[in-house]
Amino acid sequence: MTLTDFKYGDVIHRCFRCGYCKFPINWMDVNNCPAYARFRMETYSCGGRLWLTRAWLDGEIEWSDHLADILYSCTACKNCEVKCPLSFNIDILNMMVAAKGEMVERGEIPSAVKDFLENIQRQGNPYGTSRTKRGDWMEGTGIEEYQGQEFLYYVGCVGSYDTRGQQTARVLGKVLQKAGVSFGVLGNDENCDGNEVKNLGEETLFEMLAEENVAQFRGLGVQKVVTLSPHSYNAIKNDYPGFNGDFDVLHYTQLLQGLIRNGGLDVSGGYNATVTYHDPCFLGRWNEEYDAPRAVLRAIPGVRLIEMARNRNGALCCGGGGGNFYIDLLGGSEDSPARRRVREACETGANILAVACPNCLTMLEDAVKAEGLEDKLAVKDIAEIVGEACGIK
Amino acid sequence: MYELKFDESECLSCATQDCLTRCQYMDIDRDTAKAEILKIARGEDSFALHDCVTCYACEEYCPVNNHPFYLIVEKQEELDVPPLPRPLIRRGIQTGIPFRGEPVIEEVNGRALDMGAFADLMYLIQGKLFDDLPVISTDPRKMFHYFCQLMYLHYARTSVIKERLPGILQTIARHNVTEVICFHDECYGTYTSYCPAVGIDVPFKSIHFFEFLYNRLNELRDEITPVNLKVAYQRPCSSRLSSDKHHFVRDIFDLIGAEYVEREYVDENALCCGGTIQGQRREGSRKRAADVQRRNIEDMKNAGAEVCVFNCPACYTTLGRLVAQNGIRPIFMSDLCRLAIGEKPAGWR
Amino acid sequence: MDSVYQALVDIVGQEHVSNRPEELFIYSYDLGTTEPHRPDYAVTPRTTEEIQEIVRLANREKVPVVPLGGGLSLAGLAVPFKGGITLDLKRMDSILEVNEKARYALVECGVSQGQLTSYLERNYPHLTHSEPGAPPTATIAGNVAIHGQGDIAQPYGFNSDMVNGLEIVLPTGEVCKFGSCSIGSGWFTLHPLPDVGLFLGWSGTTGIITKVSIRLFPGRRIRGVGQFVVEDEELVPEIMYKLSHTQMTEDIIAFSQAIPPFASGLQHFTINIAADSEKELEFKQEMVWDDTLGEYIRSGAGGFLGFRSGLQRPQVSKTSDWRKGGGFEYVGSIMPVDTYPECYRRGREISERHEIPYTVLGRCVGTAHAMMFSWTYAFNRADPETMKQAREALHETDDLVLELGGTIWKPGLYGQKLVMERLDPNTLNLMKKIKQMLDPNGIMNPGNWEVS
Amino acid sequence: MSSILVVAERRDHALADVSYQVLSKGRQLADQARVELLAVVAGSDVNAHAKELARWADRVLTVKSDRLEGLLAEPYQRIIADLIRKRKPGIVLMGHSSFAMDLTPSLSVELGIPLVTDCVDIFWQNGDVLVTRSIYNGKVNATYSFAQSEIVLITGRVGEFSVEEGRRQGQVEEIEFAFEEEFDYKKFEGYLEAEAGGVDITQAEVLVSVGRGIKDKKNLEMAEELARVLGGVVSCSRPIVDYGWLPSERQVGLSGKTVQPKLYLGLGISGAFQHLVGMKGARMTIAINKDAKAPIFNVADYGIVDDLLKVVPALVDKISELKGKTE
Amino acid sequence: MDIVACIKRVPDTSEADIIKISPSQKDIEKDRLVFKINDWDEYVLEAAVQLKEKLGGTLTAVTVGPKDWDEVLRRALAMGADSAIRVDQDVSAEDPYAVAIILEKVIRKLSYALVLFGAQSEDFGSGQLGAMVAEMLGIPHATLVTGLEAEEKKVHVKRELEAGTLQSYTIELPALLTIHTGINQPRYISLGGIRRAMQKELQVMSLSDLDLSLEALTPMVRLEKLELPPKGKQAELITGAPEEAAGQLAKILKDAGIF
Repeated sequence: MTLTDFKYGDVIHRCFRCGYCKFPINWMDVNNCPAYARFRMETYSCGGRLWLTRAWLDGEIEWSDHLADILYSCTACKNCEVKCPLSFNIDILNMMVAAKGEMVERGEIPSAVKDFLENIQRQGNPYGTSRTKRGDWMEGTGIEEYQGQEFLYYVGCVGSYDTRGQQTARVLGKVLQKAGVSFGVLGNDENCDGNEVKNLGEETLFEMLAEENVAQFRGLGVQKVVTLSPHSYNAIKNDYPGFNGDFDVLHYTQLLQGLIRNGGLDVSGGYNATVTYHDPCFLGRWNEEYDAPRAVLRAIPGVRLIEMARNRNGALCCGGGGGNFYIDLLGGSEDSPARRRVREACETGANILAVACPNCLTMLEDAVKAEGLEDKLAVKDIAEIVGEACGIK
Repeated sequence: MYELKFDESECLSCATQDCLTRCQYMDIDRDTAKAEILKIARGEDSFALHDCVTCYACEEYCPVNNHPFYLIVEKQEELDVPPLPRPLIRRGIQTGIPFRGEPVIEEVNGRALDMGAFADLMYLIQGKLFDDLPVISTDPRKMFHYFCQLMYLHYARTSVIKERLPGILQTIARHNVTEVICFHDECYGTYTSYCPAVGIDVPFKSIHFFEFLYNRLNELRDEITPVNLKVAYQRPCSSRLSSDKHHFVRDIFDLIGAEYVEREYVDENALCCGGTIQGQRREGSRKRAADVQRRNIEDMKNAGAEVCVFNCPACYTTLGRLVAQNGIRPIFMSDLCRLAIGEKPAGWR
Repeated sequence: MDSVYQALVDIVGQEHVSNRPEELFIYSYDLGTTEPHRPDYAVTPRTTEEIQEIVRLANREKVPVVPLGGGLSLAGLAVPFKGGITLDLKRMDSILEVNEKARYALVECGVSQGQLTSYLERNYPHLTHSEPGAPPTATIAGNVAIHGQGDIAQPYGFNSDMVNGLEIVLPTGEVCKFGSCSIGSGWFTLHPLPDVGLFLGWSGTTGIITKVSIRLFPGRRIRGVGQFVVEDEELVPEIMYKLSHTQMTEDIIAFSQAIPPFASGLQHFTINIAADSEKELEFKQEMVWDDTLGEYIRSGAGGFLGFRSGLQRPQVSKTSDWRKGGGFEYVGSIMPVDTYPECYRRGREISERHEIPYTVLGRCVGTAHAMMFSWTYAFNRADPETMKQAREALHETDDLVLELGGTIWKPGLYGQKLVMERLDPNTLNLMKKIKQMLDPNGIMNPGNWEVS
Repeated sequence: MSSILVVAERRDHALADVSYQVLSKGRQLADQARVELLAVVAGSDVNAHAKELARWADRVLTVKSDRLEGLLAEPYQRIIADLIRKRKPGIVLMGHSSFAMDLTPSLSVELGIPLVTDCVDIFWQNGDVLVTRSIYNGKVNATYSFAQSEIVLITGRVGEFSVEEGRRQGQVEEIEFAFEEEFDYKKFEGYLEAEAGGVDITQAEVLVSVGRGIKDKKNLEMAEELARVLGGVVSCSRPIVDYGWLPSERQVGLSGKTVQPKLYLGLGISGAFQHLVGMKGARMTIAINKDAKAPIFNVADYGIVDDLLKVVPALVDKISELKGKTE
Repeated sequence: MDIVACIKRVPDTSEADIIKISPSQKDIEKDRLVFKINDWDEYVLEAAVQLKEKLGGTLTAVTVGPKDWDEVLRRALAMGADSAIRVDQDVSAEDPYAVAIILEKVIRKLSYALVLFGAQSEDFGSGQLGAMVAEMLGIPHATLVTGLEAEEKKVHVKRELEAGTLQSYTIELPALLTIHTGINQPRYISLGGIRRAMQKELQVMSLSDLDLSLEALTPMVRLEKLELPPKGKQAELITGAPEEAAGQLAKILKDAGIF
């Protein structure tokens, strides 16, 4: 494919590389683009990626592993789209995904991305662990398989396979049980939601996953879905309708907010801590839900909620988006976004860094260890905090 | 050329001369009022032409709907008594010139919401209230093809209105709309008051935005939870051209459980937002505008308003920030209605 | 293995050096119309010491060094015309000190305008610095190095006049300090030591600024902008004169542009006024709008468009999208204020001749001592023809500046040539000697200010 | 059956280790079945080898030829085929070497005899010979028998059979063989040793060895760090070399180096046998791997079942701490 | 240069605990398994496609197995094979000899200068098939190839010996090579590519099409039984959170005098 048949061939040259995309809402720091923050070379800025993509499609530069790494280091956190003052900003990520898509079609992608996608093709999850183990996380929780309950509890790959993710998945399950919510899960029959697959440019694989999931949900008569991961939430909410899957989908923090408000969930057990909350990109910038998670935290007796300097649509991405929680092109440095983020969290004086996304959870928890901040700061998913507040150990 | 339907005899026989005596910005007794309005009608100069702040109110005050305001504006132009300095007039006239290509015309064949020159405010028409409602003038780069032009009343340039309006009407008509819901009072006033007054045919039926909102809210009645807010309403000048629809303000507030606070500058006595006043040529215009705004906001405060509701984006621009600084939250009517049906209003801060 | 590359890796570490096509491509481009030239290496140092070592290496190997800040000059000042090492300095981004009482900030060379703005807003709301009309990624050091001006230019003049002290890495690798800091007395003043100002305005050909102390000024609680418009460009100089006479404004800009239509053929003023109280604000407004500009309003020659409190950062990059094209470049000049009408008319002619919607702007510098007048030409990066048009227009405008008796601000190579042709031969000769003395191997940003 | 024939393999003028291993196995099988053990060795200078082999074999057959340079399979195939036709051994045994993989399949086709490669066990069961192979990369053992066939061809897995001391003095019999063809369709161009870089993992006291589990090139840094604090070097399993993340000189295993460090710390290495044969000599083996069932845990002394990306940084810290205390 | 690439489909058994032996002891339980192309065969296809891109000619992919083996051929087609042939026969893989006989017949029907096999398979890994077919076709071969350069009439190959040593050969065409991992970096095959490959022709042959009968395929080797290998010694497992575990391990290392 050349620039002329690139879907955004008439747009991509419009980036001036002024650099607004590097900032959070205010101008406090040019490090709000995770990839740029990590490498600090212009190539890794949003504008750099756009110019390189254009140069590549235009034959000015050749494909290379390095070029692939640069494009795939984009975590699709949407900071650039929120900050770019120009009218084409709505297409920035589309352009990135289309460029990755071209690499996918040529088969020229970083080895970690190749593993990621092949694992999903084979096992329906990026880890390559057997499909037959997807439901292992729920052992001994008494959580039921979905059979017409009010909610389908969609767990997602990280919640199903990652050790830390599994803990959260279990706690949330127990919380929902405690609140008497009628829900079920898909266990081994759950498949990847495809959100990352889409952002990695594997359009067809994403379509297949979406079609299969929609078909499965509808087959089971699912109407309402609650997700553990904002990534799943985003795919089901914004993409599945395009595959005629119109489901009433909530991120779990939205459900919990309601439950607490109308007394359906007793959190009087409280949680005594100074908490700062990290907005996940796919809940925040992608779906503009900034309040529900904060409302849940505020509702818990003993929680003192304080904000990091960069919050809401100015939040710094944990660096795990766009598949990077697995392909991890941004890791391995004190400039890694996750490590920058936990240092920022620590500066607030909080002793708990609350997250609402299993990807953020694993990314930031590892970062806390890498920074040696274990005794100052603990990373907890809001589900876990609520869990403790309503007496679930 | 289009001629304003003005009947001098109506004024001769008028018992009240409300047009000028009730003017909030001139202090005139009935006899002077009569003399001046007749002077104006006969094409002679009058201090009223010079002192008019172009607030549109006399169109509403006139008991016989004789269009005193349209008259004043036409005469200001004829006698070259421009209310504004020349550069502002030129700037204003240039503002309405479309410059980013032709609009894309999608046929509607039914009713549609016309954003007029406010396509950049699409965020105000999201949610259930506007479900499956076709919208025209959705592209900010093309919106001046839908600009009703009536703004030029403030500029003493009815000539410009008459020259451009037919083209605008055609553009809208090309969408094949039978009923046009006007996002802005000014468009509605143009099509239902000004056009008839000067004999311009309008090839579609116009629906006032509030009438539409009111009916939609009724359809969604059982989703309404009372907003329980004390609200003041900033009435835009152009609403004076559709005073028959003004009651919907109150009706909507009643429907959504908003308390329409009792105040001095309300309904017919509403004050101008000051936007047109501050730039006028007259000595002290800036201060006059500031004074009007001060009185207006004081009045809201005294009446205990928590929220100031707007419909006109221009008013919102001039006054929104000011009311906010005085502890009153500014909000657009459509957003307030969304709040009532449990949606998250786009502009609600 | 490339020995220079290896040496650079040893200095700054693998991750902060690149000789790969991707980085070399990106760093070969300026955002304006200048033809690209590839560097051989892109390096992102973190410390003054690293920069010293890099410069020493460059001297040994006779490799050019091109310092790069925000890279927003648009005049191609950081394009590596002769290859070599592009030094992206943005990693040196620490705000080292804010001295509140002495009103200055000491920053590393990579600190961006936005970073300082936001830092002051959050920590010293009553202090402000002079913010240029560039995107917030522009750096403080880069801006003073090109004699920039900012949004308090009316009372305080050029940003380069606000420099209290500099730390410089010389082309031969030594570190020098200038101003009170050089005698260990802190960074509060550049004067009255013997003046060795050899680094501002030289486009990085005499050394690399690594630290700069910049003056801060009272940041008032309320800052707002009022708009005033006149039809007759001949009125602009006297209005600027009268407004600056009041000493009530922070910034006075007059502009005119073809798009959007409302602005065409009219001269718009944006006038910044700041105050700590409503009372002060109203007083200043009276002085400005009623007492000073009232006569124009009454005569109908000028119109008041209102005052909004709160300063919006100008998003100049929007200009780049006027032709849906991702690019613009402008000629900046320092001019006597009374040349405004000519600048406007002649600029309009040039634009129209090259079929580019015209955009001109004059910012009052000091008490109308001068103005920075700019002619902006947008182009479409995807359409070489429009870039050619713009390039020609820019060159004609460079000529115009000198014809009208002004000086070119941060000229590109073409403009530099014009200026040097007219420079007093003795001055030129001195420049040549200074350059030879400081940079014997001619490694610093070669191509710029090259005295033949 | 009259005899068992072991085909010996020469490398760099010495007998390959695996040849001794299968030779010992052959001896054992021959004794059990009370048949003669033959061994054959071919090449330019085979006398010395013949004596060696004679310590196990009843009869050593030598073929002198200077046409066998470069382990070219085809000429060997001619020699061995001819030999088998003439002597009709019941079992032909060979080590499962790279050379054997080139040679034995064609041999089995040429002679129309069954071939089972890479056997981990060979044994008699009421008169028949059975073999066991390890399949599904070491996760299943499969036992095979041979349908009625006079001669069977078997290759034995490297390192699987222990070498018993040979005390015989078998006879040595030299055999004449004349090639009827040039093998010019296949030219040997020479041997290539893996390019030697700085590091010699065979000399290292401590090896931090990485496998697929490190996921990304970048994470090598982590392993390097651990190696630094332990005063060792980083080695790896085959995939890491295949990805081009480390040079082949760092590879431990059958196709890589054989090592005997004091400590062998396997990170994300599952432990395919091809790898394990290379590190069996380690005095202490520690494995860190997500997969609790990974074969490496069967050879390791200690193991941690967890994500190495989490464990290794922690381990580096702890070690540094402890070092800090001691110094 | 016309190339024939012979590939196969294998269960993904990378996870150790996934394998169960069926009661018959003749097979493993496959219902919990997912299937994939044999690892080595990905390198085969990449090598073949690269040669094709460089020297032109046709690339034919061949496999022997039941219907669902088509999926590996689809990958081959997506990757750049011009045509694909599946011999519809479920040969018990216990005897490569039988498979070799079939493949020989197929290849003889095709035009080829180079025949490529994977050096071995992930499931049985006997590593015999390629060289057997070469012998049957009467063409020279090299196994365990980790380096390959082709000219019109000959190929230069590097094949792997033990201990990091390679030997290099020049072989005249036609020839057969078995490809080892690491010879290249196999590209990713997008699902879109695979779907597009659905249009390409995939030929199915039966034994009779090859004038073969089952008798001709009677194995010379019989599978007696499958069993899980005897547990080796088990490592002493250190448990607990990463930090704790790491702490204990560090101590063990210290006590062992490693540092």
